[in-house]
Amino acid sequence: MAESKTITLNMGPHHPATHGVLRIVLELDGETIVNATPRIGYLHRGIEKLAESRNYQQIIPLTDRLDYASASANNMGYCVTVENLMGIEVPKRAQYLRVIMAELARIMGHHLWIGTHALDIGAMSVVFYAFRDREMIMNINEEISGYRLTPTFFRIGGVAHDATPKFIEMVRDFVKWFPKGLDGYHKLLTENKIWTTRTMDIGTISAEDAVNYGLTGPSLRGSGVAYDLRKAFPYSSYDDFDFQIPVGDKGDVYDRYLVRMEEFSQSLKIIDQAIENLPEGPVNVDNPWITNPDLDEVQKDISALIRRFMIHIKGPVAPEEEVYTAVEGAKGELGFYLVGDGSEHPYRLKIRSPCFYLASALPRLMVGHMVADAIAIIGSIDVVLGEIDR
Amino acid sequence: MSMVRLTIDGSEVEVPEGTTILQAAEKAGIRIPTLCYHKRLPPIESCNMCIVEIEGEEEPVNSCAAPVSEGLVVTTNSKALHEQRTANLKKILKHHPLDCPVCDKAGECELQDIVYEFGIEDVPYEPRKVKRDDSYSTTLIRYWADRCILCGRCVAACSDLKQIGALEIQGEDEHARIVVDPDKCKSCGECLMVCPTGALTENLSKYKGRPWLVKRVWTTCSYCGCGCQFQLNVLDNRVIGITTDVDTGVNRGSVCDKGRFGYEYIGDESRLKKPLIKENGAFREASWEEALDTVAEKFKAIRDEHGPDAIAGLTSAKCTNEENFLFQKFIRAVIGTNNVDHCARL
Amino acid sequence: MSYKNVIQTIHKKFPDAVVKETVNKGQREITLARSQFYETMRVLQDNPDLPYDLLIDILGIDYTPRTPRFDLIYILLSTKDFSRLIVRLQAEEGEEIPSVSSIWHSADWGEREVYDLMGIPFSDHPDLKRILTWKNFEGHPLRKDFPLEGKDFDKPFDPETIEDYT
Amino acid sequence: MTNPIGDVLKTEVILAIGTDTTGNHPIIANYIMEAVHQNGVKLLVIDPRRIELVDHADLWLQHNPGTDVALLNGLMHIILKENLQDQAYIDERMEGFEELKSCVEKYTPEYVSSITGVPEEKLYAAARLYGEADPAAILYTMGITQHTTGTDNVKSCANLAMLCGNVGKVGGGVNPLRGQNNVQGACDMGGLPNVFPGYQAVTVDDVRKKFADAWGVEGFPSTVGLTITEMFDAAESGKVKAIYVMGENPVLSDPDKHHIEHCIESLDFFVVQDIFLTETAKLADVVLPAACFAEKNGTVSNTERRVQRVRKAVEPPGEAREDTWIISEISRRMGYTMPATTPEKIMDEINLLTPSYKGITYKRIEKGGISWPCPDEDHPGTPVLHVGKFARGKGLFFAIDYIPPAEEADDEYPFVLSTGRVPQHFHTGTMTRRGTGLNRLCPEPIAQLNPEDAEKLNVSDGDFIEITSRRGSIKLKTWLTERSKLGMVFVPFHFHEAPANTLTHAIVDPVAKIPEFKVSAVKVKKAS
Repeated sequence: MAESKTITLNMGPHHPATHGVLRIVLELDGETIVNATPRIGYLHRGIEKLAESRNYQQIIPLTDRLDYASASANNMGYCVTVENLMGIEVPKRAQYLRVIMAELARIMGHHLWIGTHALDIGAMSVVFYAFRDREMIMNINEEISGYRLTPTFFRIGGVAHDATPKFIEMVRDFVKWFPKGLDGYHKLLTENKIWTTRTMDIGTISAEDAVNYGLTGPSLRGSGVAYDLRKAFPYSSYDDFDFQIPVGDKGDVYDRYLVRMEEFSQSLKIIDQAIENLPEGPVNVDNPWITNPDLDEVQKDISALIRRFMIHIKGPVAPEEEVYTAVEGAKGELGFYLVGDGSEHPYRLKIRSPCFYLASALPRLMVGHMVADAIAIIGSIDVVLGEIDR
Repeated sequence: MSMVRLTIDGSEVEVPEGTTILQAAEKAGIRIPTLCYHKRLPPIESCNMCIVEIEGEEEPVNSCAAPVSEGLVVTTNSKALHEQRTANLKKILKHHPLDCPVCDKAGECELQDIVYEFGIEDVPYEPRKVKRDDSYSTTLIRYWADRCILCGRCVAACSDLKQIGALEIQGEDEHARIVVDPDKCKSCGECLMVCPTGALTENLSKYKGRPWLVKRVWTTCSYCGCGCQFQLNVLDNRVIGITTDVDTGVNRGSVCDKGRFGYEYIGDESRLKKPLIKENGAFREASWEEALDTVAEKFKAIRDEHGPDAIAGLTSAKCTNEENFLFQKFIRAVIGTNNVDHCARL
Repeated sequence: MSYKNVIQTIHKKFPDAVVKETVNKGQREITLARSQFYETMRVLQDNPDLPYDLLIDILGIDYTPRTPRFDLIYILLSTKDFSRLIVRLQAEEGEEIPSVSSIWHSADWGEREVYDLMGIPFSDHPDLKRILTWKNFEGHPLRKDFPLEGKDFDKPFDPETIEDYT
Repeated sequence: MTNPIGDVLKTEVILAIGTDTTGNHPIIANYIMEAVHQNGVKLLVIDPRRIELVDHADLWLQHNPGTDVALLNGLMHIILKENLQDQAYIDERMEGFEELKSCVEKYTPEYVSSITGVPEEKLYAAARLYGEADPAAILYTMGITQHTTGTDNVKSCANLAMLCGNVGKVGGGVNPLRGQNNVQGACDMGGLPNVFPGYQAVTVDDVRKKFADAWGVEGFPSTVGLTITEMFDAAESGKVKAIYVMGENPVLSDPDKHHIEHCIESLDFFVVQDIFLTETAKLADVVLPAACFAEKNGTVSNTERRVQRVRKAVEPPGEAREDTWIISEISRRMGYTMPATTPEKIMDEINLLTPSYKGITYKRIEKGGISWPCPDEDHPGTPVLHVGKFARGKGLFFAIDYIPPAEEADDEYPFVLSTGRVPQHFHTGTMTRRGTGLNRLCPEPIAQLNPEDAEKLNVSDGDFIEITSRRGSIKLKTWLTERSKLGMVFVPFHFHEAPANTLTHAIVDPVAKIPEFKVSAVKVKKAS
């Protein structure tokens, strides 16, 4: 039998279906994938090295650029870690506002996921509906912070400023409107024959393997492990809200799809509860070394002006301790290992990126499948390269 | 020099007689907040931030001036002290203008640091009733009267460090300001060096830069033989000023007017930028290739025709050791003569 | 209770493996000695009481000028009760640490990143190569002595000099 | 300096002779102020002009310019008379004491007073002040050296110091305050016609052999080369055909300006390497643009022999390059490739060839500098010289007699001219007169004249005067001040508008070949 020659195909780093600059070197025997080696690093900006020469306040915009599809969720992770290290208690109202922004970011991330995932597999129309709803969230972001994609609304010890009435109204409109949009996605895809054949029994991974490969988030829950940090390690008053954790059983592309679709509505439920009983009170911790005095006070009071100036160029100092805190990002467990050294710069900041480990599991998921399935698999684990490469 | 033993915040410390409580605390590694104290100046006692409580005395005492005595028990931090210090600071801050965004000193201002360290709040700004003029003795230093917290460091520097005494504080609290005698002032900038705030700023360079944007390079002054150490402040390849440090170099932070204000020639427009060759009486620009070849050919020709002693070299007392070494090596090894000298005589 | 059992079994099997046990900000942390490090990690992963089956992350911290210079941190999670454990190991510069990629598959990339950015080599790792930078990249960026702007930053960078893994 | 600057704080008496320290070395003046006003050190100032140091002095001797040797011998005469000398130190470490003693015999107070114009009781007070103090430091600059008897003046200072046992001792010493940032380094590095780097004489065979082998050349002339003034004279006589000037402006800084210009014109080839188109560069055939101190790395040695770093902060303008590059390029084109061209490598070569710089490496002087001699890498450097014993073993006294200055005032040129610096400017103003800062402080040349003299010439403050000497004349503004001595006029030499060196004469000290800038005969009249 002629010795079966395999060909090497370079998929990426500029391939539309790799959701960013991920490059996978596929070894193909005809259409079947014999071996796959992902190559990353094309978007490495050295965020962890940059963080060591910036003060704690200046690192927040850096974390926006990790998983830029759902920016506020990253801010949540970083700010909670710093507050944990410095022992700061964030006021309730700020916690609720943060939850709203983080959940909106999760929905935004999932919009991008469902749109591109369906488009890769050939369902053209879903992306238009998904991006129509995503636009509403972008407008909310712009209303509250002036930036659509990376709002940087969080501050250490609270948020930049209080929510405006228009923000609250827009969030309510979104909560009222979105179930209809979500229903539209279900109609288009869930029972669609082509969709189910392209996704069922593709890229299956057992619960035990998923854990061994370090998968977290919707991809892990698709295989049946109900690990969600909002329940396992509650933060920012998530335990005030009533919501469920959707879990799949087979762990194939279709189960991951169902888990994420259910997460759409769960997040919506959280936002609804949060916006309805948004508590009154300040949005920043009452601490002269951390909280920025607001602008009109600064025009009149020299001590406020000096404090605002010093907070920006120097900022608070962290004790000489180490702490690890993680939050449930749109893609999985987004953790920050922070080492303080008594100065206003972190001594070391390690970012635990969920997509890094999702991408490392790609060979395990892909081998044995056809090239077309590889596209579906990549879409189902939903990686963002900004977070992998840092 | 007999030794004195005292306890500060419960820790025992032994210092020679005559040291102040502040210096003893420093030796014991205890930090006492200060504002008008400066390492090279005698105690001024105008800000009262360094007050400490001494067992057996009701009134807190300025630790920057109070000498140590045997068996003293000192506490440097207590609720009362903190309130007293905060009150002192607020008194100073009351008339301080809201200049931080436009003040050169912002980012390295000792007033900013201590206000942030104490976390002072609600000091609404009250402009002074009397508008004080900003006149100063030299155009190279600018005086911002309302930023001045009247700590008296500049007066002490001018009288004690330089023995000139051109500065003094005149007028009572509302009208008090620094008054300068223009005839005595030498524009040496000693006052500029010790000023904790932006009350005295360098008025020469057109370009300013925030301290965290400016690149600072330690070097030795290019003028007299004292060998003062200072940092050249560079902002996008332009020298915009110099800064010094009390603990570095034989000058211990001080420099003269040439050292502090004599840096403009570095980026001057009339610097030589291209090699020049004289042709029938006038210079024309030339490339390095052509200029160096001309010099080498000419030297070779003259050496071969008239012998090495027909060439002489003048090295320079303003160039570095390495350049002088290389120059005399060139004259001796390459040309082959001992005719090398420099103007050590003036 | 089951965490206590895990520690007991480790103490019984490898008496001097655990150097220190602390709780840091409510977070359990143990420091392991270099000897029997691999075996202890194997026990942590497959012990019946509380199997720490999910390796969340691996990271290196450069404490220069302290010797030993590096701290290696392994963040483990047990999906049985979702409890987290931090394992710390001190490493000299250039000292080879046994790879745990045969215990947790996620360690493969985790260790490659620590090797690439921090310069800590791992022994019997399936494919220890740089992961974020390229093959002939000089130095390890996250080390404290690596300048923020990179080496000779003022010279233009010539991409032709990049030589990458094929 | 034999002692570090800081020693001034640890002494009992400071004898400042021929130094306007507050004007020329403000930082050393800071130390003197601290010593006098906080440590209670006594200050004895000897200077013809009432310089600012005098306002803080305990005793001021106003002597006629150029009579320093007579004055110092007079002080030694009184010290010996009142047995204030350190006899133990003399017996143990000195030789030639008898010759000195007999030479000084004839310098009785009234004889010295007649020459110097200093009242006798002041001579006694000064001698006792310096004699009784232990230790006592002598500081001097160009006021001592810029005379035709410059070498004698310095030797007399050394005599006085050694007489009282003040050399090789903390707080003592004979301390020249060097005038430029690396004049000490330029001398150390062999920028002199008679020595290789480290003062190793050219006349010694194995020194020449050592350098010949190190640099891979056959050998060097065993005779001493030409000094700066001899160079220009040799140019005029045609012996020297080409001069290569680096970082100097002799047209303005050397005596007798017209003579210098004439010498340069008679050269075949004249190269100037500088950072500005100075008066000298204008006469050059080729001008090479160099980098200034802020644009290069390297080391400089300050007045207390401390070798300190100079670091590059900005890029040189246009195509200007470091001097080391230019020199090595010329030498490469002449067939000799310099092995070491970067500052670190050159310093390695210096360490090899210069014993006193052996242990001074870039790594060691990263923080503070090291004072040479520093024989090896662990040696901490030598702040105080001649401790224990002198370099030549025993110290040597020199019997020196007073010789009057070359050009004394006479009835045709009644005034004595002395040139020097003002605090705001440096040398020929190449650096300080660029830009606005220092120019605003001192925009134009101003002569200093005593009000009584001015009255006789009916010159009022601020008028323009014309000063003429046998060599030329200049016009400049004048400032009437008590600080100026009767019959004397002081002119700063920084200004090309009124070049002081058109007036000075070119007669030099026989040994050091240093011109007599401090004493020239001139006449003064109100400018028309």
